[in-house]
Amino acid sequence: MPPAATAGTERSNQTERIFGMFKTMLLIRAFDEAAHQMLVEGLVHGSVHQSIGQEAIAVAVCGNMRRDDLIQSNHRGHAHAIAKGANPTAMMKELFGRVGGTNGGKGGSMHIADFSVGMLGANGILADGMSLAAGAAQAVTLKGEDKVVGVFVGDGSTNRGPFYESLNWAKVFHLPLLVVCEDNGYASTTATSSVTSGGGPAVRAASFDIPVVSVDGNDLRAVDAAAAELIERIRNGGGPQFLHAATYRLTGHVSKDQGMYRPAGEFEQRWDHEPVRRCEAWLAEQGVSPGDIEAAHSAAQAAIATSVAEAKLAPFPAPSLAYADVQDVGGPSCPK
Amino acid sequence: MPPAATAGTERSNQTERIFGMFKTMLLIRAFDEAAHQMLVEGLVHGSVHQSIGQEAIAVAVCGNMRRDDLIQSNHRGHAHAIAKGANPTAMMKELFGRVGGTNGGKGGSMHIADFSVGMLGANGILADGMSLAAGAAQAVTLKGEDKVVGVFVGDGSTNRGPFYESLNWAKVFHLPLLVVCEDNGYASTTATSSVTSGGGPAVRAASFDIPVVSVDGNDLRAVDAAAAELIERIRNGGGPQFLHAATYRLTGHVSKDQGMYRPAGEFEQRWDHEPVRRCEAWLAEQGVSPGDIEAAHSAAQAAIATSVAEAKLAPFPAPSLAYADVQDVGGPSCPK
Amino acid sequence: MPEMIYADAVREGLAEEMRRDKLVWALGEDLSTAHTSTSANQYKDLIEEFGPRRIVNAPISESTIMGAGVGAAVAGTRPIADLRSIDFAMCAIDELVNQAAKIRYMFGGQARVPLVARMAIGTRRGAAAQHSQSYESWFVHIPGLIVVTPSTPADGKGLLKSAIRCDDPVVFMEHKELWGAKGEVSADPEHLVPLGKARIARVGKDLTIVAWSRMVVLACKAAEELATAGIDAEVIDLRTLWPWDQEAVFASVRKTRRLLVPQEAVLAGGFAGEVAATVAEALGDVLKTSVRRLGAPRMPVPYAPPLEDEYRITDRQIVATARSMCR
Amino acid sequence: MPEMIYADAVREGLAEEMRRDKLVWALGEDLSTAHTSTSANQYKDLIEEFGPRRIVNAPISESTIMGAGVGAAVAGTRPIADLRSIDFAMCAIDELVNQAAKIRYMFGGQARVPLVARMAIGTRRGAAAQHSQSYESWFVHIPGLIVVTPSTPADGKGLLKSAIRCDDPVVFMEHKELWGAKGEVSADPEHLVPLGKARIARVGKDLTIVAWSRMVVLACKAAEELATAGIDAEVIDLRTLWPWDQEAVFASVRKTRRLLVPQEAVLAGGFAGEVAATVAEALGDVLKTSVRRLGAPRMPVPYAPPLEDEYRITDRQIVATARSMCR
Ligand SMILES: Cc1ncc(C[n+]2csc(CCOP(=O)(O)OP(=O)(O)O)c2C)c(N)n1
Ligand SMILES: Cc1ncc(C[n+]2csc(CCOP(=O)(O)OP(=O)(O)O)c2C)c(N)n1
Ligand SMILES: [Mg+2]
Ligand SMILES: [Mg+2]
Repeated sequence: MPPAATAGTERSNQTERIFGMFKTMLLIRAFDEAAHQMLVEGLVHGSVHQSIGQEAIAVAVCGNMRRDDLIQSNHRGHAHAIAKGANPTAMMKELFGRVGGTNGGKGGSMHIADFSVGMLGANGILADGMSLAAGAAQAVTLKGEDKVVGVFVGDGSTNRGPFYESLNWAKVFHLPLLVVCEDNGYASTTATSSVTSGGGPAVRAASFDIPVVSVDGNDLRAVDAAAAELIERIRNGGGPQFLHAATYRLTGHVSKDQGMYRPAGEFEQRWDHEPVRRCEAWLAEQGVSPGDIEAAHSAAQAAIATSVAEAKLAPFPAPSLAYADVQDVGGPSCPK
Repeated sequence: MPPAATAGTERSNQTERIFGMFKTMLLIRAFDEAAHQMLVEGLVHGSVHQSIGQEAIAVAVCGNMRRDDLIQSNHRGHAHAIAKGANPTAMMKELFGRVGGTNGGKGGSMHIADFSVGMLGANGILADGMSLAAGAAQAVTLKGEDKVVGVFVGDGSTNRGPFYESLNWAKVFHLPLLVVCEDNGYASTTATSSVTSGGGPAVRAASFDIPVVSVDGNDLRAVDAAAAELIERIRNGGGPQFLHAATYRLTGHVSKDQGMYRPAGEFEQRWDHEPVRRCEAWLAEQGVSPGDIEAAHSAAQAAIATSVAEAKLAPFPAPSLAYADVQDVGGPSCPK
Repeated sequence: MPEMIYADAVREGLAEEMRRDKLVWALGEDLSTAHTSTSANQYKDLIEEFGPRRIVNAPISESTIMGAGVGAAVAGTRPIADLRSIDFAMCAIDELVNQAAKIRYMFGGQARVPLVARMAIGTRRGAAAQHSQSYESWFVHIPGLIVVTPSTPADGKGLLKSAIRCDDPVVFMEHKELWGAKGEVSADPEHLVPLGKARIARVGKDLTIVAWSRMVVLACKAAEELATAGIDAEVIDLRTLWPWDQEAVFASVRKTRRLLVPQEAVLAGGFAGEVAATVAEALGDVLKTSVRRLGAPRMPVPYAPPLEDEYRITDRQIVATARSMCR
Repeated sequence: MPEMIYADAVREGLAEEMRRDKLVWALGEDLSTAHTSTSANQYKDLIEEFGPRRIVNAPISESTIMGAGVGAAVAGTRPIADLRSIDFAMCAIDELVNQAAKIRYMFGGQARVPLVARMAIGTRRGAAAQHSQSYESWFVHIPGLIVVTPSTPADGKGLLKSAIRCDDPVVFMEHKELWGAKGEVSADPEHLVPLGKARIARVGKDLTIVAWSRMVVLACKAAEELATAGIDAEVIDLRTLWPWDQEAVFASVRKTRRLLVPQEAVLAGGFAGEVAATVAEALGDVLKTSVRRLGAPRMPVPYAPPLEDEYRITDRQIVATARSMCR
């Protein structure tokens, strides 16, 4: 979903486009900060995986997709959902487990999904999204549609077998699939390089004869350009493509993790390369005023504050809803 | 296990070495022909996967191993077992399901194993041998041994996820593992090229930074040279190595399969490239007499005829043995 | 009604559904070519009629066969993901349990998964430990899944058609030793066998035998022999293990007041336990004698025929147990 | 005896065995570093003592964690393959079921598989459908496997030590919501809890409650409340589900003549069915009232707390069912 353009006669189209994506990044960051805070306060349950520092990838990839294109997400799915156009308030309600949540309160953070915008769901099992996305792409071809399917996979997850099976599958069946590897250098508490041989996911993907583009995933414009090209190729029948985006996770892995396993200084240093500030600097160079940038920040904060406020007010689902949507035949009946 | 050398003063060591391996090939071929015949006659049960046309790989790889080195086999395991030094009569008894079988009649063809010669078992689940072998190699390092572990994997099986996970694993932990891909162009009834993208297993293995050597797997001397080099590297601490051996299966995939899915003429044409005749021609060039070659053939036939005769005479295991070797605590008790 | 073998009946059922709905398709290993080989002919000639995009010959990638099936189902098609046997399906359990079974629920009903996960069960002569397993009870334990175990060619066809039309994931389990079984099969392409409804395979009054899959054949044989000994057994073919037809079983047990549940799988942890426990809980006071189960000893399937025979439950064992219950 | 939490007790058990036998080692994701994160501290500081070759931080490769564990066990070491939870173990079922469980048998006793396959079970607040599963009953159905479900810190330690010393594969299942539970734990490194022996958690005469894992805690709580209502419940903690201590259960049921089996997992196809069916078969004529089971409704675990509460079996339900059985 291309972000809505802000009116501004003196700015180039490209500046407007990037400014729009910038606003989506801000929304994601505000959402993830709030989600974490609400977890700390006990209003969000289970675990929360933030994308702080990684926003550019989701935004630029989804920003080059149509609303009816499909994406398959992973455990770190808030950014993907917002970038694809999901409503942050419905998402926040889902994290709270409330009525009006994207999944009706049944899924929570790790299963956030919004099929109305082609977001086929976050996923708590690493790399499983690969084969699901390949299958969705196969359905697309079977139905004769021209949709593109995107799948997000973490660097650590690329050491799971389904990653390879699915790459081979996508290439053999020439599927309209964009694989996006968000390489943040860590898999939970483990430095991915310590458990990954050779040149890593990009080299391995290339061995399946899948075209690979590697980018600085914290450079919004670079990801945008690469995603635009790869999605165009796919839409034109070019078969599966692979985008390898280097990035860094500026928070702990999950929930209240403090990330103590990282070398001293790494964390602080990486803040200098994060996508929001870098994009902000570029926008300023293009003549976007400090006031406009400040307004974008405030708007994102305000939007998410509203989401949180609404989520707090929303009721919990009726217990009887627990028994719904298991299966048509043979589902459990509500005891009451 | 290096094959026993035949006395013969006028022949070079190399000729003797190859002649020895040739005899092992003949033994394997005679075994597999007999196994199939006995299946047709109803004396062998279930399914039998022959290695006819592929003998050179098993023989040359195992011929470069020590008896205490370990191999992990797959569903097509007779050749591996015989090459590693298993007793064909005990193997034939196993195929008959009789007392004195390598596995006591419990396993049959697809689970043939002989731990006394480091043959850790055939395996009915494709590619599972990869991780088992990696684990065995890890045990070897943990125990401070200098053994090499070999694993045989078919071309079709390399599209399973565990193949990749295990390659990464072996490289990350720098394990003494030789992966041998027996690429016979087919996976059951399917031409592997129709379901495999890119350059196939060798290219993919290389993407994990594992050294790869590709050979004509029907050329015994070529496989011998490659295996010698790779095993030497491993023994010297070089970490995992990959041997890609092109070959062709001159029979159906399993049991009574006639291989009708192959293009007309392919089958006949490939008989001209099979390893036994090629090796025979080379031996003749080296001055091995037709009589000696004929004698080798007869010896192999006679040995296997004896194996079959003994297997026919061996009794079935007592039914109560079905209840043995499940588990020490909580195993089933024999009803009698 | 025409007579045909089980493998032909299920193939006909699949072909009919593929003709009816062009979003029905199948994926699995060796689907296009297996008919020239040694397999069960479930897909013979279908690729000629439907082409390689609907009869998809897959790489050896069980996880992805199942996972792509799930993704394609979510995206609006009706795939039959054929794992060929439960033994190989072990390589795709995650995709079935963590994805197929949960997607509708955890996404709050936004998505449906009209997937048929096809995987044959059963001991086949000499197939040994890794090619003879029966784990139907596992999937009864997984919310979101429907579990189907047809015992006749007619049910094979009629239930496969219902499974394909079902909007939820169905685990469809043929029995390897039934593919050659003969029976009458309806030629009407709209003849469906409903999910969750048992079939009374034999009416009787002294004892209820509840069975499924190939065990139905043995139970019926046992019942004939019991009849010669003056014991009139009722045989219920459950057909579907989830949902299972408690109503039919309860009605029968209320009548006969005796229940025997023989299964092919290992007894411990098998589905017979679920049936026996449910009946013991609900009708404990009705029973004239304790519920009884039969099942394989808790051991892998051995290879040598006389050892394999120790694993197999036989009609003779059913007869003996039934007689002891009716004494 | 010192008091400690469950996570510390199992860590101490592992460390003791690793000191005792240098062929004992562990492999799994985030083993070396998890202690600075949010996990259960089962491996805290062990890498410092034993080094990275014995506390192996694995890539995200569940199949290979299990498969390498099997291979390394066959080759003479004693690995603990930690899948971290049963949910992720779904990705390694094949290696457990088709390899670990069968190798000794199908190779005719030539090999042994002294592997501990560690995988936590249980609902954890807000963890939802893919991180809250309990499939202990599956492995009871798999010949070759031993299944262990400790409910206390002492048993966690004592049973892990027995599992490590066992020459057959053991599926070792901690409960995610027990890792913080406190209890007295023996400091004697030779104190082992035997596999297959139940523990009478509470002596009683009116009713037998058979439980395992976290359900033992709830059953004991329920028993205290039942006592105030004049019902004297006996609580049996099975500890090991295969082999399970039929002798202890039968002896108790012969005394109380009533059996209730509450489990956390989904009722249908769960292990409670095995216990209930076995007792109903063997002691049907002894029972004063029908056997009873409790288990979760057949639905994935929902996320929102009030929905999750519908899934969870509570001590109140145990009390209510027990009371209805003793009326
Ligand atoms: C199959 C599976 N194994 C393990 C886990 C536990 N886990 C959740 S996130 C994670 C790390 C993932 O790392 P990566 O793929 O790099 O993604 P990132 O978290 O860095 O975005 C792990 C091990 C899981 N959810 N699923
Ligand atoms: C996991 C798994 N999937 C499917 C099968 C069925 N199967 C047995 S052999 C075979 C073909 C194997 O092809 P390849 O790996 O090339 O070995 P080859 O038979 O050619 O030696 C198949 C599909 C199996 N045994 N295990
Ligand atoms: Mg990462
Ligand atoms: Mg092949």
